[in-house]
Amino acid sequence: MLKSNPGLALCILIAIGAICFALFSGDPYYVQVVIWVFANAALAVTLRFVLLIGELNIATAAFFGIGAYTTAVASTILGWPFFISLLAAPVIAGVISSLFGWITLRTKGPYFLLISFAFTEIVRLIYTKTEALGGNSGMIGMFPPMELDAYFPAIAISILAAILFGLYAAERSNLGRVFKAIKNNEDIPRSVGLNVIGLKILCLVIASTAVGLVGGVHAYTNSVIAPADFTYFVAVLALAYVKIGGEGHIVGPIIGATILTLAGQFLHSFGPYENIFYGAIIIGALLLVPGGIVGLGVRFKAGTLMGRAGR
Amino acid sequence: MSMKKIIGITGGALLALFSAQTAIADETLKVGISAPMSGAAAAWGLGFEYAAEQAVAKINAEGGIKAGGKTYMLELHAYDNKYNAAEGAKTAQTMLNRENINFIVGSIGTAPVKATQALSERKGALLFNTGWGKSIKGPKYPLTFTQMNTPFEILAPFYGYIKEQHPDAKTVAMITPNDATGQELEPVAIDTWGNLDVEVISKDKYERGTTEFQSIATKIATSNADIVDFGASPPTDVGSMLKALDVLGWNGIKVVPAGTSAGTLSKMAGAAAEGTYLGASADFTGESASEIQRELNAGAMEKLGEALNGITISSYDAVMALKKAIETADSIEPKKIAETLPTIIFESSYGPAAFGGAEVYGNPQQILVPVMITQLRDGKAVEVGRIAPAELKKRLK
Amino acid sequence: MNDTQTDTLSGYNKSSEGKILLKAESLERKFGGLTAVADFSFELHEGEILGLIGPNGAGKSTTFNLISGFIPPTSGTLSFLDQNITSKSATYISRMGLIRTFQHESLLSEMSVADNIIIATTHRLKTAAARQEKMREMAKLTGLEDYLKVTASSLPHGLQRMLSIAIALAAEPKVLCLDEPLTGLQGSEVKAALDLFEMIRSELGITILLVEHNMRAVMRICDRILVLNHGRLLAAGTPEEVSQNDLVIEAYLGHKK
Amino acid sequence: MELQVQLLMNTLQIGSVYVLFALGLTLIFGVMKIVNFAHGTFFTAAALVVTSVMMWSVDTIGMPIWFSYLIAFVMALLVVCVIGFVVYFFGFKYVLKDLNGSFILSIGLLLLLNGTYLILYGGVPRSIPAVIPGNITILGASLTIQRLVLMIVAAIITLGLYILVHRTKLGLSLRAVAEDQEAAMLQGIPYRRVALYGFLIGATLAACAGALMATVTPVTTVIGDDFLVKAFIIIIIGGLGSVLGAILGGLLIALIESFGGYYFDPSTATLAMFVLVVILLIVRPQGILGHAEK
Repeated sequence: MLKSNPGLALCILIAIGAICFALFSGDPYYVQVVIWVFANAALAVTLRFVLLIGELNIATAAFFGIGAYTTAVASTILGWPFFISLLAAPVIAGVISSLFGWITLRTKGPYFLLISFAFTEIVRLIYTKTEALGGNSGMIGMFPPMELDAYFPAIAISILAAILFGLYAAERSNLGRVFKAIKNNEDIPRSVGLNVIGLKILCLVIASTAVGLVGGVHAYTNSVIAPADFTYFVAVLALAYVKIGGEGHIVGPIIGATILTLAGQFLHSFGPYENIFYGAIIIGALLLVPGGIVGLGVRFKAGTLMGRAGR
Repeated sequence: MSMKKIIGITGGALLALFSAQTAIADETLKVGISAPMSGAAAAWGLGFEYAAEQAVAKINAEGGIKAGGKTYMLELHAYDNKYNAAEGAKTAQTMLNRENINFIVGSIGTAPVKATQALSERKGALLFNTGWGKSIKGPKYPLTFTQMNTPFEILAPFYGYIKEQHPDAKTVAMITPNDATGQELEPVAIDTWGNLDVEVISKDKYERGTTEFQSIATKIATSNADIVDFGASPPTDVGSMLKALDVLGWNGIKVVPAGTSAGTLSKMAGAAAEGTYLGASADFTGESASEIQRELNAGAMEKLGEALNGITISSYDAVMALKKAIETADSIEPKKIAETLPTIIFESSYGPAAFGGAEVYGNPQQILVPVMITQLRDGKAVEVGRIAPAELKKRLK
Repeated sequence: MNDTQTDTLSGYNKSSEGKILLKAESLERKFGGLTAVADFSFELHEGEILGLIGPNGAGKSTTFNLISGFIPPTSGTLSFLDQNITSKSATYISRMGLIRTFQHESLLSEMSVADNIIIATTHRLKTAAARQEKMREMAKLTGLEDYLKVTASSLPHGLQRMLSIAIALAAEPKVLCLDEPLTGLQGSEVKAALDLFEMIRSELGITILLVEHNMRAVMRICDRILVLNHGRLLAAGTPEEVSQNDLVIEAYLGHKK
Repeated sequence: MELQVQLLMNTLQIGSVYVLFALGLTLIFGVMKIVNFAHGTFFTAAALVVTSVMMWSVDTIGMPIWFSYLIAFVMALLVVCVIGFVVYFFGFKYVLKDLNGSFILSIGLLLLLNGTYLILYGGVPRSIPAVIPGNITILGASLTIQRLVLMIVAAIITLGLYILVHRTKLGLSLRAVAEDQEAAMLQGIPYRRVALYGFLIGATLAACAGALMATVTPVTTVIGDDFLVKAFIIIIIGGLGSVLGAILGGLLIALIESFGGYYFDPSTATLAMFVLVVILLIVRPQGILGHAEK
């Protein structure tokens, strides 16, 4: 399989390289940057996963937060062990998302967009009003156990990479084809015996479970979480990664997340200019490079192939 | 931050690179700031950065800091923590792990400060902050220091003074933003009022960013409370509420513990703000202000269009405390400096100051500067009481 | 009780002997104040090709949407294979074996021909190999085997029509409801399509309900024809009977008598 | 009794601005089928222009306050129109009817413009002197004359828009395009031009709201954001693209804010609004007055 798919082989090599870097590099800052890149890529990829059925799911931010809060509650209040706390995140995010999807996926387009936006705000307001969750101050003290502390970055990167490969596999399977069919024209799959609403919910649940796990990793990476970390803006940035990298292929959001995360690091002391930079890059990418970087690549490849054929 | 500044930093970095190669005697000591520089709380971050810049410029102009036989020039790096934990963690990583900054001379926002603290304590870096939460201090966090008065320092003398002035006041309505600061201030305020036999008859929270305060004002006006305590509400919001209260005909005692800027308040509410008591505003133009405070304030007015306040000026004090502690410890080792800080008396913008507060927090991590009670009279903040902490008085003797 | 009423229409029920697969009784559908279909009863018998014709806006497409479960009827009942399917979901009905095509947007236009057909096999077939095999079979049947990798929207129009039939067939229908499958086809293509319908009925044993505008084709291929006008059943019977019905002539040709 | 009147009066005060703001947003959605997250920046720009112009004209030149406010108001509308024109021609024109594309474009604009405002204007809130000082009591409810005038002006503008949409040729084109763009184009309505008009009218409405709001509240560079979130709630409740829906939705949200804030807690009222939206969308996804989408 890998022979027929050199791109996939390259991605696996990169992931292994990143894990090794986390294990053997002595520079905590750059290891941290690698984790951010993977986490942002995972956020973008989960957002794009729901785009497969044609819906822009702002609630990606909400389920990211639900995952993070679940892990925080499990580890600091309930005192559960590290891996169980981490695994609780996708479970809870998945369960809540199935309810959310069951209720809301009867709507679509702008209505789903706005309802997912409202849901994200509701969830955030609930955190701020819940004393057990630390209110607006948030929760602190999610540390990996001492004996795992040194390996935590490698574990985090492995989990995040696994999420990326898992979602890639899901997209490549027949399920991914069905999701794309729903986006294209949902009457057709419905007319041939497919449960379209059920499949939409499934798509949302898969994405939310994945992003819940990213949230769990986030809780342990940052050790501190607060409601303001989970505004709709998380989804907006994820969408920026998707758009800049290109929506057409799963590596698009990964490339977008990598570039913007690295760029963001060097803009960090820019104050208000940081927003201007992000704004300009989003607008520029959307208008000048509509297919994103991946789209450019495809066009370039098509161009060279045509050039060859012409000769 | 201006474009000039960015060019300045880049230029400075290049210069530093060259000077490192040519091995000039002076070494640089990086100090960091983590504060909101954009969004609704941008004014705080910008003022904060300004005050620290002045302190750094002053120290560098006077020949830097001497320790261990070397002379250190300070270099300030300010980062936007966007007032949330996730960005706080990112700025912390950038400061501590990338820039290898060992001294954070100011951080604003409970959530981002906590996120910074999680890393700074592990990394062994010194963290000055303006956090109002009690949980941020204690023996668990030996490298964390609070650089301004918090409710635990302010409320008792502040409310006490008000009760003294208005012995007939029996009831208070609390209104505070639904954010970390508001949530941490409220219970302390309720306790403190209780000790003074003033009953809290209503407590409300509003979301930050609210622009319409009609319903809150109506509620307060109909509750007929003797006192309104605006808790952690920023002056802009208080101004809007006071205006609305004035229209509704309410005229009681107005109390703003987090009242940082009298100027803003009076500009927003005009006559409706008359007589308001402020807990964190200092009259940096008046007679009781120190020379340096007046100077800093005038500079900030010119550059930022906003007066300094109890929060923003504190970064100046933190830099000064750091300088004194480094020189006393004769070392730039953060642990040693943290041990030295509670023992020294340094020259803050308020005059001589120190660190203490072990009784409240279990560890001497709280700056000891006077609580200044001001009242808005004829549109100006007038200092009506300056209560130096007993602990500071003892130390200064 | 409605049977008696419909039975009074000439020719009804006489030309088919197969068992009843689909039965509609007093179907009615309103949109706001507008009645799209009213008091419509009919039966579809195993093995027949039943035509459903009528002028534009007569309610043909609404009828299709009703029986395939895409919209629920305002009143009336529907049964399929002796089971009440009134207000059952489209998914449920299609899984029972009633598959419909669409007049417009009848394809997954952005996906390849192969993917279009495979989607339709997804519910019945669980392995990738079985789906592939079924897909090739259906593509061959409809003359699409050379176009498998082509994006559906870039197929010539006639082949797009064929593809929509291939999709429906891949879902293994018992009853196939075709919504104007001949629109826009050339003469030779029409003939090929009609041959295909005949073959589907005789060799695959699939019963067909056909909505079509092309009168000659309908007359040629259908065993029986139902005529709708203004949402109501105007006439029913064999092609000859219907073509001589005064009411039908009036409805199609205006008030010329 | 007086209390209820006061709360109702509060509702109208808050609601009048919400309605103006939401009308612009819903109009833009109706015509262009885009969700404009940058709508708040129009509001902010107008408010910033008003305070800047007045600071200059009143403090520096010494013009009478009411006159200088009129000038500031006109300037604010002009500036917002220019911004609207620029963002339409260099941006939205290319993403008409593209929900995801326009969403991300508007987010980009939001970041870009808010950042620019912060640099130009600074983080310090500013307010302007009272244009019409004094208070008034109506049926036992007190309010400033300024607020009363604001309500009246907002009501007139709303009425004007209603007439524009329902009684003029341009309004007919706007409605036709909102209803079915392709059918409208077949009837010879120039879609792109109508979309531009709709967008500019929407932006101008936000600018009116911002310029009016500057008279009663301190102005910051993010002042529009709070209104944006509320406006989304309003137009979901009213139905995307519905003018009457935006008016009713705006008043309903103001009612919840006013009464909920009084009887419960302002932040509980905010939460209640969101919950209401979710419930409403479940029961009636197209909003109170929206058309069912096929």
